[in-house]
Amino acid sequence: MNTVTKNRALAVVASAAFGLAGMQAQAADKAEVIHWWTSGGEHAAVMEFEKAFDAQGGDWVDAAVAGGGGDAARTDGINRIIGGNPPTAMQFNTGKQFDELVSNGLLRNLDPLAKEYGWKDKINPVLLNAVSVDGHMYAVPVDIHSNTWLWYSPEVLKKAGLEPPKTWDDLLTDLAALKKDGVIPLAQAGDAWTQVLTFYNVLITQGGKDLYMKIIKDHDVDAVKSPEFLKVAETFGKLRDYVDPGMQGRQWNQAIALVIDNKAGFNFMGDWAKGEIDVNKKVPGKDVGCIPGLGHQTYWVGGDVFVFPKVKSKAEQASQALLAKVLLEPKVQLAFNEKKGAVPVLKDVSSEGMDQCAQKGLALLKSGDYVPSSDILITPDMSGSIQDLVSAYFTDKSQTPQQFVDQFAAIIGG
Amino acid sequence: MDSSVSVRDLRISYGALDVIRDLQLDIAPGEFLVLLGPSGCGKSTLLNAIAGLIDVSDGEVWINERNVTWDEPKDRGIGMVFQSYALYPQMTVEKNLSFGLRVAKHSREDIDKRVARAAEILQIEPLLKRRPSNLSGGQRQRVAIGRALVRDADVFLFDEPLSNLDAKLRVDLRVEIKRLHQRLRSTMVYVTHDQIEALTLADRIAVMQGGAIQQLDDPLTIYNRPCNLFVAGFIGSPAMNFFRGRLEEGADGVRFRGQGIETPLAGYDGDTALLPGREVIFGMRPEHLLFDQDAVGRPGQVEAVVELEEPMGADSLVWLTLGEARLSVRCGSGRRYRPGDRVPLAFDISRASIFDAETERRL
Amino acid sequence: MSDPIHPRGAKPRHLTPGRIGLYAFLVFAAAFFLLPFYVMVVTSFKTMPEIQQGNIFSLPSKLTLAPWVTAWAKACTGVNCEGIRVGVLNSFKIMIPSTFLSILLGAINGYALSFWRPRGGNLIFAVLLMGAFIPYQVYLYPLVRMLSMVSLYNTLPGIIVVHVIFGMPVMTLLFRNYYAAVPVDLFKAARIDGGGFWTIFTRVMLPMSGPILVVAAILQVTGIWNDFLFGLIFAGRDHLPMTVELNNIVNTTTGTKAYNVNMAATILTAMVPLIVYFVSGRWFVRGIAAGAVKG
Amino acid sequence: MKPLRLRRLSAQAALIPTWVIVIFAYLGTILWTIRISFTSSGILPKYDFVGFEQYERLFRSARWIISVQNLAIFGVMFIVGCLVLGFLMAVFLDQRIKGEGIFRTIFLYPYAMSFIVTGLVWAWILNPTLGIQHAMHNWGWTSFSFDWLARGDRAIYMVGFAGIWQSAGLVMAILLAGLRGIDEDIWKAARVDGIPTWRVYISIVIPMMSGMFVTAIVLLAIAVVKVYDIVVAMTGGGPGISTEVPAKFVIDYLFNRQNIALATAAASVMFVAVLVVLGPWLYRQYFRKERRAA
Repeated sequence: MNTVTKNRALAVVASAAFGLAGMQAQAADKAEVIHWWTSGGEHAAVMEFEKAFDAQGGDWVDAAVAGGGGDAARTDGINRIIGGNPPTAMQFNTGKQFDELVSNGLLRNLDPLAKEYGWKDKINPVLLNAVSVDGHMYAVPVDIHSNTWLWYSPEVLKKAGLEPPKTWDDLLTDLAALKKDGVIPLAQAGDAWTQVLTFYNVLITQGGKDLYMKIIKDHDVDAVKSPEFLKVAETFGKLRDYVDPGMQGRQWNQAIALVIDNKAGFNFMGDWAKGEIDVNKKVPGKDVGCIPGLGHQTYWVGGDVFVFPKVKSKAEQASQALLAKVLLEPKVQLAFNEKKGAVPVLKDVSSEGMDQCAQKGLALLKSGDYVPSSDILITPDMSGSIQDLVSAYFTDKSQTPQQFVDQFAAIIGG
Repeated sequence: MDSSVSVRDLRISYGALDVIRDLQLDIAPGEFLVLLGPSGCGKSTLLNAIAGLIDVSDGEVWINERNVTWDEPKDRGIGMVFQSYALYPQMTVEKNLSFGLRVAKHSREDIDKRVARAAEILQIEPLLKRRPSNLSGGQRQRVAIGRALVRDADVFLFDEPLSNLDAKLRVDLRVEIKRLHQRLRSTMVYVTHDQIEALTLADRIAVMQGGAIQQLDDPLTIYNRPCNLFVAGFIGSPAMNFFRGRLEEGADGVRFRGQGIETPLAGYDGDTALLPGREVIFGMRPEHLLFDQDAVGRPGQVEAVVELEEPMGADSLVWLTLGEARLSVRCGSGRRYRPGDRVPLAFDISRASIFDAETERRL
Repeated sequence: MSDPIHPRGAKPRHLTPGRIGLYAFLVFAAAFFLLPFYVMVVTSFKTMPEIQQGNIFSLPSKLTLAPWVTAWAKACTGVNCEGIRVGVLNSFKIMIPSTFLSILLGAINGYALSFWRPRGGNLIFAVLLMGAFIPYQVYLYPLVRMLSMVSLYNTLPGIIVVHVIFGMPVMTLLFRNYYAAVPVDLFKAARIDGGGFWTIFTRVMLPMSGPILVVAAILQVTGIWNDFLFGLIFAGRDHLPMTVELNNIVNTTTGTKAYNVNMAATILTAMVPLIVYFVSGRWFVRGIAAGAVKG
Repeated sequence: MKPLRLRRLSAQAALIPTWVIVIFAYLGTILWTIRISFTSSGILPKYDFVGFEQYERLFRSARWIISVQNLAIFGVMFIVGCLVLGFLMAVFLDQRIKGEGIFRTIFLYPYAMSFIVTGLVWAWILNPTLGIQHAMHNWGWTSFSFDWLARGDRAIYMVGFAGIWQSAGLVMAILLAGLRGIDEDIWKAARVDGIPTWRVYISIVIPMMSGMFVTAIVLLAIAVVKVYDIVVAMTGGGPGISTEVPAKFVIDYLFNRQNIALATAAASVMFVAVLVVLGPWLYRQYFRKERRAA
């Protein structure tokens, strides 16, 4: 960034000195992009963007910030936007994370571009809805993820003489059997957000779509206090018995790696886990099994988007337009999402060449068996409170499901 | 008015507290003036005010007929010597001496000349290349004096310069300072709490207490005719003996009676008339008491009991009890006294001091 | 009655049970303190398979330097796989100017407050004292905004400014205490000699501040090097200090966690303050005592 | 009228940077922080006024309560542990020990290392699948179990333990300096009076060193309030939220959870708490004897 800032500073000085703002139009088409795709698979995917962008005359300056499921990167980007030194583009998850930036007028309105390229007709409506505020488009979605799948190692199951589970009861039986065999039943990471993914998987696929929407979207306290939700809390609580002591300090990719290496039976993780599977030269759906949901098979739609902060320099604005266009080109979408393990955001992309898991996901999307991710529905603040609660519950066996339900109700109701 | 240093209507206060109030002081050119007093009396504050090291709250300071009240210390034509020597630890003696001149950007030759002269006067030439940490206390203080010397100051200010030295060195340097004064004939203002230094060095002594000058006189006057009880008690070692009592009309004129003493006061060298009936304090220095053989046949003779004796070589100090009073007497060391001895005692009234018990002023 | 021995000459000395216990305690304590360092060192020379199979206390069966090379030049933080050397350079770039400036400012403050008693000096002192004790969290957010306003947020000068700001209280107290022990007479003498504010500072006070300058430098070098919070928040991606880089390296994994690399990186991170510690020895202890800011 | 003196001017001028820092970086930020804590700001400051709403929410937040409890547990354990261990080491080193220098160096070196390093190292050693437990199993003691770091109800003690490892040497150094500063004559007098050594330490030496103890306690207390790095490196606040601390609460809400109003409310609470506890002590320590005349 040093050189970038310097160059930009020089450019500003130059334009101020000569009043020739237009002169730099060709001079610097640099685009600094903040994102948090730092694991092996993610990195390979983001390189597709970089390649395509550079090929069309852009100059991608990579500003990856690792850590915290994007917390660090978001912090960095937001502070720079507030501080008047915004990046050209930055990654967000779908949802409310950038709402406040919009309401403070810090993000570029993408309606003109959307009109020019007809995005509003092409993009999957769930995501289009997620990037729009009051009908205006403020972000470019780049992928569709199902945030929580159940992954398993067919080899481990076979060795234990088990079949892939069909129901939650199956799963609990399998986990118990694996535990008896001395294998890690459930490879769980220690980071709180991964435990939250596990929880939502139980909520959505055991409790069902409606329960989820009532609680997360409508903040219906009665739904929280329903027997269905208590059942969810119980099931989620039972999973605590099947994690190993090495959970604490383990990261998500290490957790899925345990399944990939046949050291553990199961793992709950978003479909970006496929990136890790690819990197390990294994085939998703074959070497590592994927289940989009026990009970209610549901696609939990989330995704990544890019926002474009308002910038003054015409050259940078041009860069933003170019980048936005490139991100949504069908070819680029396919290449990126293949590596990323996600589904393209464009409706008309064919599913050909996609792996088994992606096919399963796409089928759910097409059949309407999907719900928006919780990020889209609740503020980061509430999301954080839920995360605290879920993680505390999951790591402390002394907490009862009823306690969990009561505290959950307090968050939703408060 | 011809004065070297003149302090007019000086007031110095820290917050609501007046450390010095309404103080007047004129020092003649070439005079050696000692500011004497117990700690906290304001003597150092006064000196620092003259030097310009603390801000005055009110009044003026004049040096050499110039109002320097708001001048920087360096512009006042003064040199100053401190109790802790205040030598710059990282500089050699030579650099210490020349620092002020270098700051003022004097020429090299001038600096060398002045340093050489100061070194010669104080006989510290062999020390010039040394650091202060390699010097003895006496040597350090000479260097500190030298630092004042090189400034060619009109007025030298000494802030208890000998207090950190041991007894013998103190005497040596005291003599040296006196010699220096005789040689230079500069005005010197000298702060001390040591009355011997004050008495031996001063042309005039200003005894201070509570931020005010109590008495400003030549040493002998201060010693013999202290203007109030404080000065009388502060000067002299061991301290003056005091007796509480009252003045009475007697056959032979006014008499003092109190604490087992009754003596006529004929021959008293007073400032005001002695009025009978007054509550007074009668003061006698230990060396002015007539004792043993000397006392025999004197008017007002009494008998005292020896409590203990402190032989000091040249003379002895004898502690006596007289009624309920206790007093000390200085006498020749020719005879030894034992506790319990009864000895006659009388008063040399011409050397006594009598103070009004209420105002504590000398009568 | 036992044998009458007449005591004479030197008293016989025994290794009493008490003394043995004494040494036992000390040796045990020493082992406790050394254990983590030992684990770090041996692990950093082991191969990954050995770490997974063996135990953390055993010596490496086959020495390998590869983890060190990786830690230095190849370990990844996010997508950048340039090792921790980037952080080393950043830490030096942050630490050197920050140390210099904070000491300079602290010395000027301490000197001015001790000798010149400027207007508002007590307020400055009170605020700085408070600053030394109050958790940084109170200042962080507004400071981020303020630095953003002057375009210093996420820049090298920005993080240096932050270190100077938060180094100022302790540095000021340090120098103030040191100068408080300097006889006021010395200052007065220098004033009589015609020294002004800066002359006295540069030619009299600074030359005699050698010991406290060393102490201040030790405190600041180790303190700034070991900082994590400010580096994380204010340095910006391109100037992340070593501690932050270390945490990133440890938390960036592709596949299994490379404990040997992480340990090597950890040792590298601890190296500078450890060297300062071992070289400065007694001064370090003095620094601690001085940092204790007695009144 | 007194003229503005030149010397005052240059002293004041030299303090301009300090004044700027004091006014903006210290006073200004504190006021700003407190101001935001009374708003409903989210990711960006919004200057409305919602009274104590954020504070109410703060004290209803389980995470904040746990953070405060953890701070208390960590604080007591850390301070007491450092004092006891540090004092013992100092006393034992003061017994004319052979190799004192080596022992002293060993006891103090952790203090030269950052909390990040300390946290990482101990996280590894205490990791059940890698560290001590693993090693014991390896040596054949398979029933050995030491997984406190992975247990929500115990992990905070392990953080405190690592903290003690890092800072006990500091107390040792301060107290050893104090012991060395004690007048030899005290020891001689005690020996002549026939008082046993331990008794001298308890009844005479410790009271004499009360100033040193206070110094050590204050230094440790500052570290307690600021504790952040070691938690981040060692547990990241986990398992769950069982090792969260107030400083981390503030940072998380400030930068990740996008609720700066709640974060600043938490920061303000920390500020006031420290001020209430330390204020009187600071005042006594520094301003009561501010009487040195210039």
